[in-house]
Amino acid sequence: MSTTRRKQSAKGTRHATHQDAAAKHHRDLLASMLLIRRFEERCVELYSAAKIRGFVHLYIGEEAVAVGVLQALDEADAVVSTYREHGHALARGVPTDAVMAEMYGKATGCSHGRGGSMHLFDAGRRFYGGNAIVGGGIPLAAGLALAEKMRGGTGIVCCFFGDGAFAEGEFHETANLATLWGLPLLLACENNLYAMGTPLPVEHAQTDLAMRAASYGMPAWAVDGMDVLAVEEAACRAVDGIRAGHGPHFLELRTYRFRAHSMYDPDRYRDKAEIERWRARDPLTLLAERIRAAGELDDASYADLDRRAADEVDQAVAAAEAAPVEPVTDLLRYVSAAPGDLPEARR
Amino acid sequence: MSTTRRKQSAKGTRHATHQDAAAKHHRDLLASMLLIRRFEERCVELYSAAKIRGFVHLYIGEEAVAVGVLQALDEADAVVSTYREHGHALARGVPTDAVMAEMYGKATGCSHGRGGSMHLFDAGRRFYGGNAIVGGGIPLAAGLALAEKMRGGTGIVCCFFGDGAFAEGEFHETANLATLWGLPLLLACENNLYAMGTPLPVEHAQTDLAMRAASYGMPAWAVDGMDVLAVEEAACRAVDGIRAGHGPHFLELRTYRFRAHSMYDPDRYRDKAEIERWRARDPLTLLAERIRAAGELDDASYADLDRRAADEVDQAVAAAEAAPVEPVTDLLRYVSAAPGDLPEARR
Amino acid sequence: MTSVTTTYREALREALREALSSDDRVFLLGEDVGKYGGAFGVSLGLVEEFGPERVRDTPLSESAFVGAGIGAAIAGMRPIVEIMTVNFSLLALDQILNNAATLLHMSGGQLSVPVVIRMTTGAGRQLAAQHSHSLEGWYAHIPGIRVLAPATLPDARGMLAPALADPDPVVIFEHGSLYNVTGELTATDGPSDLSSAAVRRSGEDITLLTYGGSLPKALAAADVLAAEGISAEVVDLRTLRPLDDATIMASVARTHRAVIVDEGWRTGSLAAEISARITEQAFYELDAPVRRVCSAEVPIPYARHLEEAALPQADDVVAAAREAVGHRG
Amino acid sequence: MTSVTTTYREALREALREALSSDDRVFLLGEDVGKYGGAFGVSLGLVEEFGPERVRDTPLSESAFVGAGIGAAIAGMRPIVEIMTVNFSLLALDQILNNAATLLHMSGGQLSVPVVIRMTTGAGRQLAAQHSHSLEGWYAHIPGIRVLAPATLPDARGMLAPALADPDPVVIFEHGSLYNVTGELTATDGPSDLSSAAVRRSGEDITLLTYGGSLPKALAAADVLAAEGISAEVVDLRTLRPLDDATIMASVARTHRAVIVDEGWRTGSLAAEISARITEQAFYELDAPVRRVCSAEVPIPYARHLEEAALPQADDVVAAAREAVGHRG
Ligand SMILES: Cc1ncc(C[n+]2csc(CCOP(=O)(O)OP(=O)(O)O)c2C)c(N)n1
Ligand SMILES: Cc1ncc(C[n+]2csc(CCOP(=O)(O)OP(=O)(O)O)c2C)c(N)n1
Ligand SMILES: [Mg+2]
Ligand SMILES: [Mg+2]
Repeated sequence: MSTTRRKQSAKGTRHATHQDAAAKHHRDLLASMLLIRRFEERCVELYSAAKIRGFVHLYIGEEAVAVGVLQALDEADAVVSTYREHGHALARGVPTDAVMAEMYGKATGCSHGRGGSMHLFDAGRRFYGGNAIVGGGIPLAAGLALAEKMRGGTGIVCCFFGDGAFAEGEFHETANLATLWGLPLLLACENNLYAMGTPLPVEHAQTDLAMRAASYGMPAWAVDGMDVLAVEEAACRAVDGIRAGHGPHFLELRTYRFRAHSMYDPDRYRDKAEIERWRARDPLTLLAERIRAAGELDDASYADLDRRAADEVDQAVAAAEAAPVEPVTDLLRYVSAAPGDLPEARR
Repeated sequence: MSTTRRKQSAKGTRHATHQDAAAKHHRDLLASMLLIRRFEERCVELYSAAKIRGFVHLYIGEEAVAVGVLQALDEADAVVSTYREHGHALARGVPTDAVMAEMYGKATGCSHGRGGSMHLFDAGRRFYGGNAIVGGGIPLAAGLALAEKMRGGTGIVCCFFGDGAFAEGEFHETANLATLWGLPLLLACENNLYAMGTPLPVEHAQTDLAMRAASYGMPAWAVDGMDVLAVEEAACRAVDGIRAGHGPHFLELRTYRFRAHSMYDPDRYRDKAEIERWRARDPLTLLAERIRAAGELDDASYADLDRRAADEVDQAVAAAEAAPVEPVTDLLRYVSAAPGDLPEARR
Repeated sequence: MTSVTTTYREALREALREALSSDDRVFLLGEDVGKYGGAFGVSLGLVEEFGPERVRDTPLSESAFVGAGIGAAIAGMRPIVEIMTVNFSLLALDQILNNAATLLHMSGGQLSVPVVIRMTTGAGRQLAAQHSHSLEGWYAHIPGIRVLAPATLPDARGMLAPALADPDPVVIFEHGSLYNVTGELTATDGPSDLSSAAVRRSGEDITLLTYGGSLPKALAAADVLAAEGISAEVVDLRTLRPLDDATIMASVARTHRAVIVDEGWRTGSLAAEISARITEQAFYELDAPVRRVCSAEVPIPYARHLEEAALPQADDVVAAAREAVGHRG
Repeated sequence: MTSVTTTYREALREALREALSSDDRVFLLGEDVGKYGGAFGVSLGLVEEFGPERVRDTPLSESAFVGAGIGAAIAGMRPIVEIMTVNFSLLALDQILNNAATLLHMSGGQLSVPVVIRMTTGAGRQLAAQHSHSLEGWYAHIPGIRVLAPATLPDARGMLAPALADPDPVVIFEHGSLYNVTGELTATDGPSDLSSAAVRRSGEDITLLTYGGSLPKALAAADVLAAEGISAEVVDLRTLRPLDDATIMASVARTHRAVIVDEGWRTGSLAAEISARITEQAFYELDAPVRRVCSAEVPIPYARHLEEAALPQADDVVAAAREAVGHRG
């Protein structure tokens, strides 16, 4: 929900109600982050048990980014993501069952088991994947935004990508094109300080990414990506600017992944002390402590939220276990669109 | 010759000699620009006569850029160019005969007739083409510079490219990489305000290209590309910085092509008045008037320089006309390096 | 029946004009497609008619604007992306293969990508090694896309509408040497059938299989052969992916001999695929080994005599056909 | 003769180590080749040994760092560029085709480009559609480059040195499923011969032609066939460009039947080229049509059962071989 609309919805409500609403909103944010955390912790177990295969990139530590940014979006907006996208998908509302089933490669998965961890899709929720070519989703997002603009809609497109992706030519070409054409595009750069094993100063001559982005002529700023409220606030401000017709905006979300790059990565390149320093700023703890101090959360309600998250993941696992796989005879399905496979009107 | 070395060579000379040397230097610059101008004017005629074919991109109007920039380079430095490179090649000292023969597709051409106008090469003079993929030479130039750096040499690499090329991902990737690695690279951006028919503000969200380049963290500035002395001065300053180990430098050379993009282009997209305004700042006239005012040039010496240029072109045409073509039986030569085809030591 | 004399270029332009007129979702984007009229003049005048939003000049950023076309298609638009030449398309190939061709499957059927990508291909104008490749065969290797090569005016005019109607990505190759070809178009020249190859000349002794810029050469060769008493059938493949095996095999089954003419470099050419398919599907029909007439395996040189020597010529086709007929004749 | 048990990965690493040790001009560059050890661990430990200048991490900029490798090669260095997977190599394909492969010819023989580009290829590890392609056939289409596919430990160890000695660009494909393969290397396993295919198993009834990650499948199929009394010869192509026609044709001339096993998508595959060549060079030796066992024409799906169904398997090879032998047997 954008700042404007949040303000509007608050208008005319009594103070107490407003406070209640805020408290509920904070708990919702926490719940959303908890769901991602528990989901991925389970993924680690399932990977060890060989239930999930392929490349799996965990978002643990970065949950405030997905949850905070996606607060600013409406249903009609679109999202383009990366291979590290469980958090984006879940925060966007892709059902946990469908995401887990996809990890299992099942027919009930959000990509019918054809995508796996790196390729989650949900066209109904305008969640356009799941792109495992670093930087490859950025031009695509500009195209979605161009369609929006040409149709005169008010929708925007949010594109997530990493600090590593910033070095790809696709970022540069799209940043220029989107600014030039005034596209309704939020460039959400998740700066977790590493591209695989390569630290930021080995990737970029100029490590102030927001400053670099601003040089294209678009509003750009950095935000503490461990603080979900700060992220939400920044995203709402950016989205307001985009909806007001001021073209693309760039957010540098300063964050950190607590785990290795992927399940294959022994994480030889990072300092344990560095990891510990960041863990001390765990976005879940940060929010929980803050709202606990404000009296919006107590042990019981936290335990309740946590249990719900765990239950949702349990159910998703159980459903995924029980789900069928796509028949092998359908291997060639979805290579070309068969008339029956596509929804009647795709807008 | 870099500023430093120019100062040194001037040291200890008497004032008069120094003045003579400066006057001679100015006349040399004029001669070099005249040669390019006359060469290309002849190319227009030869194209109409179907002696030259393919795509031909004229440099007329931009001569001060090639001549000024290349003054700053030594023999040991390397040059990477574009498809609009007659000026670069001639200013680098590639023999006029060899360039003209190449236009004719003759065996005596600087690329044995295999390259044509867009692909002039002269390995001995470290002139590395002649790249007709817009932006395609930029990564290559970084590689040449990397080799220089890894070998601990003092050589630098000068890469020419256009304002249009600045939008390609290759520019961005290379600008970052070269700055990050501190490569001895001069990025010489010929901003002639158009990429084919597309004016600068339709190509770039931020049209201040030097400012954009500076955002990578490299020294970058703009210079009047119609004033050969200003270009030379700027290039020497940049090259001094590069040789001093300060990494890549970017020059935005503000210039204009007086002719259409290529021989195929009817030039429908530019305003006649705009062209006239720029023609009034013809780099040849600008220099000639200036040194005439300083008493370094008179009608006779100008006529002499001009005649020499015309003679050199005449001779080149005559030689090209008379030259043989490569035998068709050699069609497959130079696809893979045959032992006999490569010079013994290619370093 | 009214017919007009026009060119291949104008036929392409007319198709663009109709597409832009008849469907709001259609727009054209690419380098210099506006006032400049496109590198080869195909879209000349369209920006004046449809405005700069729908005939949209892009910066020199092949990966970004092709990707943007793909994204806009996913969102329900019908973009036509022009890439100046197939050489430059390599800069956008990641977007075409890893996104356009792949998203439908990777999403389990949720996203279709109705984008049309047009580009110039081929040699013959002394443009040298970075402007003269024929990489149609590479594109024909990619599952999930359709690849077209209009060789005639009716196809130049008639392929765009069905391409836009296709829910999947379509790549259209326009051979640079065809733009100035003149011919007749009649009112009945409607949409082309994208599923079938076309027999351009019937014959009995040998089948010449070809497409795009090589069709005129194959037809010229057929004339020469006819004078020698060899009756050559000329099949224009038209759709390079999926290939119309039925038409190919039916012709070979009648003539028992085939020569494939393809401007791509020989090794790994589309011609190789066709040869392999004939082996697989019509082996026992063959009276002689299938022959290929392709480009020499060399970056196309500038000098005219070398370029001509590098490309398949009518004479080469004639020679290959003679050999095939002579063999166990 | 001393022999060590090692892996394909370690054999590749040993080759890198030797190259770096023996020639100052050699350096390795690519994403995460340093401390991370390369996406698949091939260069692990080398940065500690040779330093970050010679084992050089690059930003995520495939076009720029591949282009930089090409430029450094022109200047006389001997760069080894690692691209993480063939899918990502599309981002650098313009540099490879339009520069690396073309500069020698376009410059009339003045510039040679002694660069080596290594990349991982292939499927089989459930990495889905953007990490699993096999595009070796595309590279084998490009004049001016050499294409290698080490399938065995001796070749993993022995191909790099001659590749570096080649004055032209060399592309080396390492199949992802081979890295963990263990085997023996002996001291006598020297440099590989880059000009010849290798007969990995002799046989009389049919020739199985394959390379890279499909070699183990072809050998497994040969075992099954042997048990059925069908003696299959297995030829490992090793060098995909230029192909060693002599070895291929000699084998087919003896067995009179051939099956090609290639993980590329069937249409336009390297297998098609080989089939076409056999037709052209050994048509009258064939007792049955040449068959191809390739990947299904689908972006490789994630789910294990679908991925397995998409890829060529030993069973498919056995079935194709049986058919070929049964035919006019
Ligand atoms: C074009 C491309 N190059 C390389 C890779 C391999 N790769 C996958 S993730 C990754 C690091 C990306 O870093 P960043 O953009 O910072 O995102 P993060 O993983 O940190 O979220 C790399 C190099 C790839 N998938 N695509
Ligand atoms: C990758 C690529 N895209 C498009 C072209 C076609 N093209 C040739 S020159 C040119 C304009 C380049 O403009 P700029 O870089 O400003 O150089 P200028 O021609 O003005 O010197 C274009 C679009 C090309 N050669 N390569
Ligand atoms: Mg990162
Ligand atoms: Mg320009």
